[in-house]
Amino acid sequence: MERLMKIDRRIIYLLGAAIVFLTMLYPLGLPVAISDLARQTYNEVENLPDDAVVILSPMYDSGAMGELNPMFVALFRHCAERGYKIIIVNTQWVQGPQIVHKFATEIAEEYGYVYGEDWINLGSKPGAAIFLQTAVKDFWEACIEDFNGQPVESYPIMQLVPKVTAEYVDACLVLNCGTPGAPEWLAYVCQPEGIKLVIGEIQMSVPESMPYVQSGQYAGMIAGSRGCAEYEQLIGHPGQALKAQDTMSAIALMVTLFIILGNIGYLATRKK
Amino acid sequence: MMWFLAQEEAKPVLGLFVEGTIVDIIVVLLLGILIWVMVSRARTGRPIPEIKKIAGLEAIDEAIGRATEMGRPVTFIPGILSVSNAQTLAAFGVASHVARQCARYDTRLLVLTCDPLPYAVLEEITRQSYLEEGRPDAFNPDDVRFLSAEQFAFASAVIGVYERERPAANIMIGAFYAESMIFAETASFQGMISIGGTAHTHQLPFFVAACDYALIGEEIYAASAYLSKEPVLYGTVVGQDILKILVWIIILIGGIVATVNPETTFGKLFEF
Amino acid sequence: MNISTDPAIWTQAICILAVYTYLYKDNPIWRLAETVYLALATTYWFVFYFFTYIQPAIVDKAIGEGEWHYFLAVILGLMIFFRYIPSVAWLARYPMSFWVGYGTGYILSFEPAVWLTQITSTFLALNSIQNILIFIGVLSTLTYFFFTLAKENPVVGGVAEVGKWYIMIALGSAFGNTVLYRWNLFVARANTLLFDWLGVGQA
Amino acid sequence: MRKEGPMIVTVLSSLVVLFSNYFFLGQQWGLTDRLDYWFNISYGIALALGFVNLTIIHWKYVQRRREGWVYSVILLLVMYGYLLLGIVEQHTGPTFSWIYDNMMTVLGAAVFSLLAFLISSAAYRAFRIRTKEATILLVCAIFILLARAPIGDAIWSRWSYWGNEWFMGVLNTAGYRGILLGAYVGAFAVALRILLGLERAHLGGTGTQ
Repeated sequence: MERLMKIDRRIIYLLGAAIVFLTMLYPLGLPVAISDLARQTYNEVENLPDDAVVILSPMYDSGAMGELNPMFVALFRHCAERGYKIIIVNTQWVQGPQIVHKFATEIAEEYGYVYGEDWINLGSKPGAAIFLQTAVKDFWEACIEDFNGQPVESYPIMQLVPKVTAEYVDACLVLNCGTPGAPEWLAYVCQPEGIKLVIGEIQMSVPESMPYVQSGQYAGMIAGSRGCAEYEQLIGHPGQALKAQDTMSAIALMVTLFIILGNIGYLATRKK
Repeated sequence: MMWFLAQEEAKPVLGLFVEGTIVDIIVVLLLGILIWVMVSRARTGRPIPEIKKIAGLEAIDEAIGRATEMGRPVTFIPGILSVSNAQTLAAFGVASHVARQCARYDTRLLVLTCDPLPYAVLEEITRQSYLEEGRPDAFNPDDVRFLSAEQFAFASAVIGVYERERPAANIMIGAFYAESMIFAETASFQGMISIGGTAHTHQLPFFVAACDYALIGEEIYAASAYLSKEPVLYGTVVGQDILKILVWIIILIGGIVATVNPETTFGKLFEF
Repeated sequence: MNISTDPAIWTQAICILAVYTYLYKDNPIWRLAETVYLALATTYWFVFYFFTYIQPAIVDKAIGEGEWHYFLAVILGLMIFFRYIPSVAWLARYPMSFWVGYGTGYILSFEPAVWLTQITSTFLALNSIQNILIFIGVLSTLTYFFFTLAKENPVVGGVAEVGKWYIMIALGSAFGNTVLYRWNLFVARANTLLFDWLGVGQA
Repeated sequence: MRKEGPMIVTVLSSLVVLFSNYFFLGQQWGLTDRLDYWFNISYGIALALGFVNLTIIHWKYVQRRREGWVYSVILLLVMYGYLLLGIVEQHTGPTFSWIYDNMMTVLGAAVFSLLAFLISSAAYRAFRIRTKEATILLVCAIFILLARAPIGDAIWSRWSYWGNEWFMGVLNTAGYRGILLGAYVGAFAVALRILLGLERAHLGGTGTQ
């Protein structure tokens, strides 16, 4: 029993890595059931008007890209498929727009999206909450230049959005991994202006965001990698997140097993 | 409920406020007045509602007592953020109590910091506490340490201290991120008594599951106010508490009204 | 197996492996990787904002369009660097107090509305198990955080105890989700190692 | 002017914002329109503080030959080398972006994925059902863990339904809302302390670090 409590940590590490590699090479293909939340989120994006303008905000950096990149891809693809105009901009998370730029460029090409007309990457701006309020008052002045260093006024797509208000913007899709993030978009843009807010949340923070989903403040939420796998199925483009689900199953089993093992050892030694 | 109705009528008459901000202003004013009154009463020593004893605090004394019996040191970590964070300030309040207890029982206290500013403040707090307990000679400035400003380097350094100094009690109060898990795990594995407290809900599971006692969220502010009796902190916690009790009553009324009359517009009152 | 010949992929793989040496123990390779990351991230931040925001504000707006007031903002921002000159360090407090005060104003202007919506959406008709559970949960959790009411009082204490259960359930769910989140991040790195670098499963 | 001045600026600037957002007249005047840009630009400039701070801290380490100073030398070299490259090429330059794509983001992502391993061994070595609370927490954690991965449904077809709709959607929502309601009040209280001049921590941070 003592031994059950003293498995070397490196054995756990190796086992974990082995499980990940094996399930990636030999996937089981377990079905991923689609939750009501994913369906609701999909419908919120799907049912925007055909000429909708959406802001897609990658509020993350390299630390969270493993989970949020697939969400960005799924959302960008969904919007492109529906023919929405897509504006990429964030605040404070300086790496975000550069990380997503290559995915956006690839998918845009696939759908014949023209940069500056159908989509634009405005880059990252300092100021957090106050940048968001500035964007509500005067979007051009708040952003000054796009990702490539051209004045934002020079692009046709920006002519559609002088301000981030419900009149010009149909929805904000925010990929959230910390502060500032979706709660700031909610408080400073979406709730006061009455713009629909759909978020992509890292799995870790999904529980924290549930109260906002229940209250309707988040119209929809892609709930972590699992939620993204469901969303990928709904838009009919299985991607990275769906592939990862088998690995997640194996990992969930492994961690459960280890917790139980550790506690059996604990209970046994405690009784002595 | 009269004041809601009064405001509802006052808005068009006065024409003073932006639409939909009346209740927000009331909330801000109310909390402002509560805090102001409580803080000034606490400063002048007039009676205000008392903060009741928090169970985690007894655990702190118990842990220090155990360390004393075993003749091994106590470690204190104030999180990894700087002094502008409210959690770090709460940690200072607890630190002073811990330092006094350690001085009183002649137990060695190691304070480990990840930011230069809390380091400077904590050195002063510890020195002062030893002085007030009449043990200035027992204070060793080398026991308050600035280990590293980088998160993981700090984590490694703390583990190093745990392994070399073999403390018997480990107290962690403040703003923690991923390192919380590493500390709690090592402390538990080495058989230390640990007490963890943070307002970061994403780190709380680790403290609850791996520490012997956890201070949950707001409890760290209350603990600090209770221990330090610092009027600003004390008054604020009491002021907040009164507002929370009011919210509790309003939610109860809201639920009852909604049950009795599902068509009610009670909730709409809060949108003015 | 079809190992990549792309130097970019090799660089990525080396970086990843260097970081994972930490799992064996704290070692110089890991510290080197951590140091390089910190240095690059700090510099990238600086360079990116400079070219996409600061420079356009100064060159295009202030000088180009003659909007002189932008200079005031620039000077205000630069004042923070006075903190490195002890004799005038106090001047650095001015921009700091502007940012803090300004941010405070915004918090008090916009956050209460979000908070109030959280309150009003708890005004649930108690006609379904879900609603009743949410209603009880919110009230009891809130009770747990009352610090001026004695938990020795059986009513307050009892309700707070229920609240504690809710908090534990919430934290348990946070833990379960966090485990999967962390492993997801590893899966993304494993993708790079396995498929991009080693080319496993490719012709 | 050293203590009162900043205090006055703090209180005034928050009052201006409150006036502009709450009062009809304030909104009409648009006092904050220009101040917003000032905030964004000055704040953007001050973000260079991190860069300068790091330089100073590590320069001191090198001077004092503090333990691990070699890493400080490397840090400074990489920082200034990359800066030089950035100045020459700008942020869209090919080499600058190459380093960004293939080193920086990869290192960042790898560092955070380390936690996958650490969390698993922590779960095994430290998570004990030593208290009633910890027991509830662990049972819920395992239930949610299996509900969020497809394996739960493979074991019992209703697992993810109960996990997502009931545990996450009802019990967890209620618990987190309770925590959130309190946390918001806490945030307002800190803001009000600043507004009332009771909180000065943000003004203490002067002088070299």
